[in-house]
Amino acid sequence: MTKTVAIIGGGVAGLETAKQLNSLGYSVKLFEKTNTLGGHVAKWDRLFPNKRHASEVVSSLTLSQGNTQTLTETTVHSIKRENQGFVISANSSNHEADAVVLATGFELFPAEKKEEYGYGLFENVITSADLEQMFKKHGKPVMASGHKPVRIAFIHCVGSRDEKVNRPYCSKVCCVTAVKQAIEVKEALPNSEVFCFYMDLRTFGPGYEDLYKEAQSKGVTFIRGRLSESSEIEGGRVLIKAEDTLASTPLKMSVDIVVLMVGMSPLRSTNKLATDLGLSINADGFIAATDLHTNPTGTATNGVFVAGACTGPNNITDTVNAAKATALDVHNYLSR
Amino acid sequence: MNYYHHFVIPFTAGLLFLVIVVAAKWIGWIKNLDAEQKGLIKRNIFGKASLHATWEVITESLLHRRIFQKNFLLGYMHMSLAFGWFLLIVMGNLETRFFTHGQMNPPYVPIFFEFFEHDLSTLRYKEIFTFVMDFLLLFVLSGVALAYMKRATSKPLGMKKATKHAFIDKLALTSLWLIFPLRLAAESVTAGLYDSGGFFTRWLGEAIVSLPGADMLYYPLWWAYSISLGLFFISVPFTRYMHIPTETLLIFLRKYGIREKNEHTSYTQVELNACSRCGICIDSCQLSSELGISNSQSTYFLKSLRDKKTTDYLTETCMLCGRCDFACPVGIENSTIRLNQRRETPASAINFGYVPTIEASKGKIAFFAGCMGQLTPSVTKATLTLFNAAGVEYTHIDKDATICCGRPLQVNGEESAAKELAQKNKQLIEGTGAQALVTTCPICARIFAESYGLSIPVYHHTQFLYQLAASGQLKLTPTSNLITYHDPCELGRGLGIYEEPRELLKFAGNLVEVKSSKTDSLCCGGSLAITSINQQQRSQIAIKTLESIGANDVDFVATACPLCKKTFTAASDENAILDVSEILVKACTNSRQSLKPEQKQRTKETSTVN
Amino acid sequence: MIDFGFTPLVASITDLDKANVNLAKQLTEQDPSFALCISCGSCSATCTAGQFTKFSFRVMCHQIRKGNAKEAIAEASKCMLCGKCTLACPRNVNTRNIISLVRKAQTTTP
Amino acid sequence: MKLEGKRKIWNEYQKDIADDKYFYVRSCIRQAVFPGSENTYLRIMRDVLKKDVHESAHHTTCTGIGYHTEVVPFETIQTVVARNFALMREAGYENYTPSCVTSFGIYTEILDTWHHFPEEKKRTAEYLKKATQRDFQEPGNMAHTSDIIYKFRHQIAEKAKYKLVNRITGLPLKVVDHIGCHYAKMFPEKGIGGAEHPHVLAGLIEAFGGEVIDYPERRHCCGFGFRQYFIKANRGYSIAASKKKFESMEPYQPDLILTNCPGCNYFMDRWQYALAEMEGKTYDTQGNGIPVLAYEELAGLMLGFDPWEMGLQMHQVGIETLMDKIGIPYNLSEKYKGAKGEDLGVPESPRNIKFYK
Repeated sequence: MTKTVAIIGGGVAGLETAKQLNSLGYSVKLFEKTNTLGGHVAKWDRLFPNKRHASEVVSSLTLSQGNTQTLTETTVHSIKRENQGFVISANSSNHEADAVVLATGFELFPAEKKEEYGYGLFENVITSADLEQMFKKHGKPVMASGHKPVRIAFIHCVGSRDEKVNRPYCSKVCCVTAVKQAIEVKEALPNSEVFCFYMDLRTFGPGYEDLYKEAQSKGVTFIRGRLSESSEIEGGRVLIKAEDTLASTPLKMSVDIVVLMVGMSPLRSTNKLATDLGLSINADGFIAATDLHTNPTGTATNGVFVAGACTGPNNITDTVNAAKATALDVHNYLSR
Repeated sequence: MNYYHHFVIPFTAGLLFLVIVVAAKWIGWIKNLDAEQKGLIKRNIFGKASLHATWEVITESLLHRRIFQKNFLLGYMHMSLAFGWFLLIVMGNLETRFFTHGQMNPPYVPIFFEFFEHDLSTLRYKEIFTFVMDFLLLFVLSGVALAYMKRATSKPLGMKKATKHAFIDKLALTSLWLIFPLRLAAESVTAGLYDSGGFFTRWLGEAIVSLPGADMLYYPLWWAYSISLGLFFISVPFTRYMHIPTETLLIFLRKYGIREKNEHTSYTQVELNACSRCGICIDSCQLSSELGISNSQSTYFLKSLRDKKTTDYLTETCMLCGRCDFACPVGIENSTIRLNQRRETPASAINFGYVPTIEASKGKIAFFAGCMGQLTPSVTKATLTLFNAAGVEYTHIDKDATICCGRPLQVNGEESAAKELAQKNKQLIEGTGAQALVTTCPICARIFAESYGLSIPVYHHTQFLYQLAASGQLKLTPTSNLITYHDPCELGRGLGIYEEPRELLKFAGNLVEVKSSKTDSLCCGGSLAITSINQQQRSQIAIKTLESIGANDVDFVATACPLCKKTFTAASDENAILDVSEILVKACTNSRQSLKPEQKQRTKETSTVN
Repeated sequence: MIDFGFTPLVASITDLDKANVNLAKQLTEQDPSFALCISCGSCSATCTAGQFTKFSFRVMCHQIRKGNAKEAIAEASKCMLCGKCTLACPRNVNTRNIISLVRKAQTTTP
Repeated sequence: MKLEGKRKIWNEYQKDIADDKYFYVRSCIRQAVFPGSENTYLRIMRDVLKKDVHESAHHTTCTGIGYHTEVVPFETIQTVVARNFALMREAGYENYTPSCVTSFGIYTEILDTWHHFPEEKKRTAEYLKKATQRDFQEPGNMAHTSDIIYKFRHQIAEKAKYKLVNRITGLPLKVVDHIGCHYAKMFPEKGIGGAEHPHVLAGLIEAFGGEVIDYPERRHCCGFGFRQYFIKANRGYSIAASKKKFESMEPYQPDLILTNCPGCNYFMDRWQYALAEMEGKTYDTQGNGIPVLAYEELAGLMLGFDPWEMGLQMHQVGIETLMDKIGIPYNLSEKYKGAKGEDLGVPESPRNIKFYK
């Protein structure tokens, strides 16, 4: 009899795991709480480092699903161990599975928690996700008034490396995202002035440093200092304050749009699913894998696996790699 | 009749010593009060204040009303010891007077009356006297028994932590604890041997003397009783028991209107000596209950100051939240004394010569957001939205540049540095020609009100908004939100503002009252008055405080201080922490229409919106 | 000694072999958060005193670590203790405490 | 220090040095400050090594000082240099050997310029022709005189009377080298051993049996940047540079500082005196200062030349301590006598640094 695998989460991690398990001959049920597949990536316009359209990645993943049974708008309430398998209750119906993969991903840091940055308060303070929406809709950033922005500031590390909001970890992808978005702004609005306020630029992946150089050559100004406060001024513009730490002087400037590079936060709702299954949560609030080095996809509970950003901030490449590894581990488990 | 026996010497000598020392101390303290304080005594000593003071001496020094309020058993223990002993002395004196027909007797006679007189048949109301005297002795002994128990475990008496005492204190304590059991033993043996005494001493005495050789105990017991009394009296000036005579003086001085000033005075000495070291302040202190710092509380600090052995650690390890001031059964101004001690050793060479003079545009109401306000733009925005809705003509005086109000320096003992900043801000405020000053920050509000000497009234924004709401200028429609309110220390215990924010919240939603509120409210942990605790510790305190106000059972946690808001937000991801003004905006019916003009108005800094 | 009309310039180089980093060590012991600064500049940017003068908490700490305690101590006198930096610091450095400790070092160091 | 690593570098930076028939060009500063030292060089070359060294009475300064202080324009200095080259060819020589490191740098720089910008060379030839009616050719080989001594170091050492060894302990003396900045820093491939680990003086020290001391500020300038020293307001900067070197070498307690540049020889010597007088500090343990010698002075001393004949009394820091350690006899009463035994007068004694008279 064909064994069934339940995958919770229809983002990149879930889709890739489903695809692999499908091709290995398993019956796969993919649970997605929203009405679309692709997770956060589906809401993104273009991707670093090659500015490829995010929709390409999402459609390539969704089109290769084969016999995967996709359940969208289906929220998983609980997962219980029963006999040798699991019972997943979602939208008031129960599903049985022989193994479970948590691919629940993350949530974007709620930027309003950083009150002094003015998100949700000042109309031209937006997040990196909001900017992607603007790129999708208009192909360029637009002020709340509809005007064309002339000066745009990207603020790195919003909800990352900040103990004041209980996010002490680095979200890994925001630096290079900011660099990518800064380039896109310069490309869409060549006369605009773009500034990146960073603490440390962490461009560790293939092509990332090239992107950084490209941003510099396109005239993006990098200022080493963390934003400390902001206020709204005439015309809904925003006055921001930071220290130019390389010059050791405080710096203030007014900009038309402030883009907050929101980090990846653990999804508290799915962490409950995990803890109910006996999984542990690490110090940063993400699901802890069995062994960080040798078993990054396994968990303390037999038959339950993790994939992707539910274990911590990750980019698409690493998430896809993790998903493939998870699929293999599930296969080994089910054919033991 | 001539009553005398050598064993009375320890008691009499001890009593004489005590009276002389206490008298000398009182005279010294009163003599060293400053002219203003002496003036208060002269003005009030022959007035109602003295009567009030007497009444308070009875209710507090004897009956221990405040301790009763804290815990019944603890109150009973103190009351039985103090009031019981007092009555024993009074009744003993009456008994002796009656018996000797009004003769003046040496002070030891009523104390040792059972020794001197075995045949009380000529005493009028003999039955009543002997009964009452035995009853009172038992009453006192019940208190002593509770005191024994408290040493063993203080929990049932409502105290988690008892004060740790020095050796001399323990010696005094031992002699005090021995006094009444020895009196009981001496009187009982006497009663047994001579068929005298009351219902209890006679019964006990007969039981004792039926034992062989018990009559040998007669003299030794009376000697021991006298010695324990004498020892106790001699130890009083050197121990915490000095609080017994000092508290009486303190009550009178306080009723005459004398308070701590902004430096130590002779009155401080009275307060220091009036501390009974009961340790109630330890339990009220969150440093102890949340962080396990249980060696810096007021009881320890005051003792160290009394012994002139205080340390930076004791002076500085305090949030100055003021909880212990309100919990103290003696009503000692702990926080003020601690602050004054900080003022004794300011850091050298703080220099604000670089601060320029700032000017702001003119306006009827000067609005000051303060330093913290720049990190809580939503509070400023909400307050100004409400001002606009109510048509307040204001000028936002620290919009572009802020000078700190000086309160954070003040609470760290940097008085002259704080004054320097105050001077600059005063110029700024007075330069606007405003009729009132409104600030969203209780920290600023406190120093504005207490130390600036401004000619215009100072309002915390909750006070000012309350006036607007009460007069109908600000139209509020309650929402169905459940709200709990956290009293900021500087606003509540500091400035005594408890009601206005609550009334405002009632206009805006359903206010849930909690147990630890108002004078008993907990500190958020963000206190600027302590620097040595770290952010994790502050968060630990904040989480407990949120718990105490039932944060998880409501829609919003309201506070009225930007620092409290920040501290709570950093500590908890789960709760929605809002300033009172932010909650009001949600309920304000005339703010929505005025949103547009408000935006225009902000560009002009100062203006009117109708 | 002869005055030739010039004297050897004092090198502006940081010489960590000769630097007196005792204050840095002492501060780290008294408040371990002293070691946690990542020089992001949040404190200096939000600093009330920093609006009017060159005072920077971050730079002060840095100077102490490099052994320039004297300059740093002089700088500490400009702080208003308002506490904004404590709220802004992403690493939970106990800034006000460190200022207080530096000021104390000022009164105790000969 | 890994010697194999150093040797590898030395091998990478070797250059061709002519065997004989040298055209000798003097140094302004060496002539003025240590006049005996160039004579010593010529004695070694001619009398000891039996080489043909020609010197033209018509040769001039390279004008490097003027060039570096922006008094002499580039065109001028090129023409002056070309004239000296012309004199060499006219005398029938092609191996150019300047005594000065600054000059060596100037010649190297100009030859390099001409290589990359032939039009400059053409223009210079025109100027030279116009001004002097002379034609010139580039040298066939160019080497600094310290390169020449380096080349023959083993031959000299063979003939030497003394070694760089402590007479009493038998241990090698500790010597620090200081290479002039313009020797190899601008064109590392033109210096023996390159710019980082030059071998030109180290090889000499080794040949005489001394121990080469590497100290951290080995590469640092002596402070004789022309603009620094010539302007009094900048002299604090100049002396600070030397001080930094002295502080850096002090822990090794060197017995000798060996230089190849006339300016460096001068500054490493004189600033020790100045620092002693300003700050009361010498960088040895005896209050004597560390003796400073140029390569040719050292070679002469090792060969047994009379120190006063070589003009070593012109050194501010006494060489006597070094001679005592090696066991070189000297007669103090002859120190301030002229060649004919006439009394030259004894200089005023410094206060804070030992003075032998």
